[in-house]
Amino acid sequence: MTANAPAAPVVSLTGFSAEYRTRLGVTRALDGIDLDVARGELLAIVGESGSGKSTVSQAIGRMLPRVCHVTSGSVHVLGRDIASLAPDAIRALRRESLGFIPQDPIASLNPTMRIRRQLELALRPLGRPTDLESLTELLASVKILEPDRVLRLYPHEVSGGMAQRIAIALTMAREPEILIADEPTASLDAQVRDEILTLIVDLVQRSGASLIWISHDLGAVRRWCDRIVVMHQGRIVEEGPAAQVLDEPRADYTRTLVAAIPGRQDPTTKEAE
Amino acid sequence: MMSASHPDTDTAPVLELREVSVAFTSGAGAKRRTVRAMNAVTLEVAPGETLGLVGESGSGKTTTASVALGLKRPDSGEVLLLGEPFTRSRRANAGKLQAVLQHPHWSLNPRRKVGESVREPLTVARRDLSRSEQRQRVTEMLEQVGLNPAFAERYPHELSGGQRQRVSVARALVTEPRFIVFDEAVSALDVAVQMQILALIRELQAEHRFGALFISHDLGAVERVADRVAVLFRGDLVETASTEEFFRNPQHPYSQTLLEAL
Amino acid sequence: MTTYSLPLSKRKRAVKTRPPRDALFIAAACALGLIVLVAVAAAVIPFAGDPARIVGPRLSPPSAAYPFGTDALGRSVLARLLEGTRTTLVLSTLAVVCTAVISVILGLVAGYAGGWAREVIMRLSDVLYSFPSIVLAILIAAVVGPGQAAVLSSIVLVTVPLMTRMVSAAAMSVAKRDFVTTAKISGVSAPVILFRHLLPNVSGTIAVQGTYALSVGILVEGGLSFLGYGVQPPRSSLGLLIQEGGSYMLQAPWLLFAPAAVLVVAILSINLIGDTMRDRLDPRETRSLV
Amino acid sequence: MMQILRWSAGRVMSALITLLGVSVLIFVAIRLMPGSYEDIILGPLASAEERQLLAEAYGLDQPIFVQYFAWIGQVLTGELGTSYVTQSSVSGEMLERIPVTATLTIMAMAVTLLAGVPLGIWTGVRSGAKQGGAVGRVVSSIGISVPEFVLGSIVIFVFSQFSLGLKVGGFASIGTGFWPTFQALLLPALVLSVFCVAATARTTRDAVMGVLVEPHITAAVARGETAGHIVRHHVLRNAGIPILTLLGTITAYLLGGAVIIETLFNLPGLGSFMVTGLGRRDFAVVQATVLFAAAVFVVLSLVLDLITSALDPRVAVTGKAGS
Repeated sequence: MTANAPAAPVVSLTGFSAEYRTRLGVTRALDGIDLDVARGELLAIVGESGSGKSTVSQAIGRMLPRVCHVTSGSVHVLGRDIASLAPDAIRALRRESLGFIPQDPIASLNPTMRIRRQLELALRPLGRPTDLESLTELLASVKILEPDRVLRLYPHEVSGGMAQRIAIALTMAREPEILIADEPTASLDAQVRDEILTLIVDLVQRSGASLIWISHDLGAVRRWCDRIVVMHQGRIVEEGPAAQVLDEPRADYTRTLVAAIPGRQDPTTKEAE
Repeated sequence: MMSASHPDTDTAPVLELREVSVAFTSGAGAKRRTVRAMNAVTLEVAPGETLGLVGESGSGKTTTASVALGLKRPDSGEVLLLGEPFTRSRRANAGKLQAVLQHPHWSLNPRRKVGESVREPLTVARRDLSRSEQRQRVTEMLEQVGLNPAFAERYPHELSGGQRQRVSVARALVTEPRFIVFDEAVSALDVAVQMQILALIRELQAEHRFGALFISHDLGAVERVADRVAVLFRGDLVETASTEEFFRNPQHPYSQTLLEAL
Repeated sequence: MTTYSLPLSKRKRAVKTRPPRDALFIAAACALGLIVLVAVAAAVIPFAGDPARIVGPRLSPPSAAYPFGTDALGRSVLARLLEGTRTTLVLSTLAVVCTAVISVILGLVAGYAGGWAREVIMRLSDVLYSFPSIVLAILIAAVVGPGQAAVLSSIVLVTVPLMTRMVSAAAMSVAKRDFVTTAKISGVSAPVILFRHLLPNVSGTIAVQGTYALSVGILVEGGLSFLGYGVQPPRSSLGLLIQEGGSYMLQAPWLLFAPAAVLVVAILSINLIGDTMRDRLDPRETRSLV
Repeated sequence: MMQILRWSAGRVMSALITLLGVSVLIFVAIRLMPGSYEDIILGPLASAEERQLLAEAYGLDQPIFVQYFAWIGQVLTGELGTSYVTQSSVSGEMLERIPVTATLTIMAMAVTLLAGVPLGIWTGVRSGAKQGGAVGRVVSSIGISVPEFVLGSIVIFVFSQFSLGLKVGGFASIGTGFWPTFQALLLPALVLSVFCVAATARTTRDAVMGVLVEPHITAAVARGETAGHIVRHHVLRNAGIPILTLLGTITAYLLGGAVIIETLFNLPGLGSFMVTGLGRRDFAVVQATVLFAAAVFVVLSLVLDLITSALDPRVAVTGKAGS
């Protein structure tokens, strides 16, 4: 899928480091990250909690929390250094080019407002049609069964899977060039997980956008992604095509990660693709 | 009422749940929903055996844990610890059962030294021991869980997550209980540290012969530490099998989806 | 500022939080410290003279002889101000200590026991909370009769409801922690759990709420004494001095401004100290949209 | 819909219980007040028979809870007893005075809402910014550190010293038309509102800061929505609930403050009536005014509670207002 001529990467972090300065002390979150994401690529960033993978995803949209300070390096999105962008420019970038899929879908919706009202508020500034008919069609595009009923509900009245579909519909309606999904299925049940993942990948491939998928679920990542980046305590310890990284892990840390998947006899045996 | 099938006391089940049901009601009026956390769950834990209990969030794992620990009285069914039903006062069972819970950050009282936390169960169950004898047992336990006894003088915030869980295991074992519940005991730890703690639990069980109920959503951890596996799905016990049998070919469709999802 | 790499799991955090270095906190602490020090020192060595003695002509303005001028009876305003400040501080502090003891016991029981115990305690605090503070103080003054006892009991009954609620909420969240559950399983008795596990972990909330209660105490003393039902002459307190100042303010404004300034500075510094302690206790993430 | 009715019925019940508790507390307080009424009315030298006669007249010889229910019966029928000093009916006197206190508190409440809430939102939205630190904290604390009796005294001093137009003291009764009343109450209302504006701004700021860090705001920011859009549609609505609950406490401040302000500016309101009642140990007056103030607070808190539950859809399911 990736174009053979090395097209300019849509996202590139060079020597990027950041640390959390709180009253409890200084904790280094990222330590010299170099990462490029090509257009249309499905990239997965795996690692345990605290490895800094979420900080990378926040850095791309310049959404780092206040206590997190960038100490070195830069982040370029679509060729522009986002640190130098004025507030309006970064807002425009988020609005037109970036898309975020939340980890906790229900919490990402305004609890005091019905779904329909929230969709109208989010889509109207983009000039998208917000009449009942197009909203129903939008929800149908993410396989929500009775869209007109769902539109009338409040966020706490919909299931996790349903809320995630709404969030995906909301994000993809803006046709982002780069989609960042930070553990999109972490708060969902097993059966619903696969449906959501297939939906995300299908929509991403159809729109030609790049996907940056943060996860700690190696099994799912293996099935959908082109390339995998393994992170441990703020550093990238390994990077490469999905099959190669999971079957012949070079870094020790990756080996322990892979070994932790139950039911795998020996990580080095070749799995039928 | 001794169960007939285990006449010999030392193989009598440490914990027995017979047809235990628990339901929670949330909301009220038109939107009143009763959630059946446990419906007619029956399971046993034999001495020296670890029963792995797996299930997703909302499957009733945590309710089962609090019922097994005597913290929650079931709506119906019987709960027997060492053949006796739970009495109102927890002092009676003090020392016979213990727990290692999920959050290493909150497993120890941040304002008390680690040694004092480990010694606390002894002050209830083993009043016969003098203070220095109790301290001596604490030192032994810390060594058994692979910690330097000098840690007794430290505060929990000076320890890592893994070390704090080791202290929890030490506290759980200090009164030589016959039954321990591990409720998501390693889920919050890094993979490498998880492996060490799971190995530690296996070792200590071989030596102390306590019965254990290991509750987790992580099949990998259960595979490493459980002798038998029981699967909970929305309050129903859908399958119970030996670990090796369970991972080779799960019977129940839900168990299959769980294993496939890996 | 040296930054050092610390793996996340071994995050170092001192339990005994160091006093914050921010300027506002230090300024407030110094101001309050100065007021307390001077007021207490005046009791030991009456450098400002005896508050009850007539020292000079009535209502004479501040001058070298009478640093803060004299009051309607010719007494030194500085001496009376020091005595008044001392009375107000002593009364408020004493009341807050009583409030703390009552609120901690009720709050811990309500937070840990839950069920009907919690319901009764919360209902009682609702009843007291329904009275605007000065109205409750007036009711108590009617029962107990004007004087220091009225001030003391008013402050306690005004501050107990809120502090009990805060302690109960904090106790409830600590009671859910794993180490409390494990203590329960080990058969540890409820009172031991309350005072060995809950109390030390709720002490931060108690300190913050105690500070806020102190500033409310000074307000209640001021209000009640201003209305004439708190501290009675010849004793003096900030509220009483402000009231006296008010009635002579046209001829002698310094009678009003001296006690008013001390009262406002005291309450302001106590509130600032309370805010800083609250922010240190649970540092909240903040975001600015601008 | 059924759920909201059930939930609000619960709220009404707890408000009634609180009111009952308030009435018991006041009744007991009255009975504990030193010196029985006989001494006050008949003077300490009155003979035993006179005391006995009076006791029967006021029904003071029955068992305590009979007196309580008699008292409650009177209160509910609006008959708040007769003033022991002026022998005139307390409720009549109160009816005359309620408009004064009501106007004063409503004017102060208007200023509080118009100034306090926007100030709170403005500082809340900018809370994180660099200069938000020391300046914001001092300003937000000064307002609540200057009590009404201090500010009132100083304002009276300043206005009487330099006569800036607004006349101080003396009071054209309500009857003489709107403008003189407004002018007479403007200054006291402003003084009364300073404390409440500061308290409202402080709580609104906390509420707004609390909402700003919620995940749905993060999602909105990630969608690149403008600050104005986020505040207008998302922050105000979610912060509205804590602000509304705050209005109950603010009313308590206002009622309390009114007592001080009316005494200071000698306005013939309920507050000054209560203070003079206490001074003359006229316990029927103290009893009635205190009960009235507490009842207003409990009823208003209940109304606000119901409004917030209507605004917050989560209440319909979880049975408690989303924090």
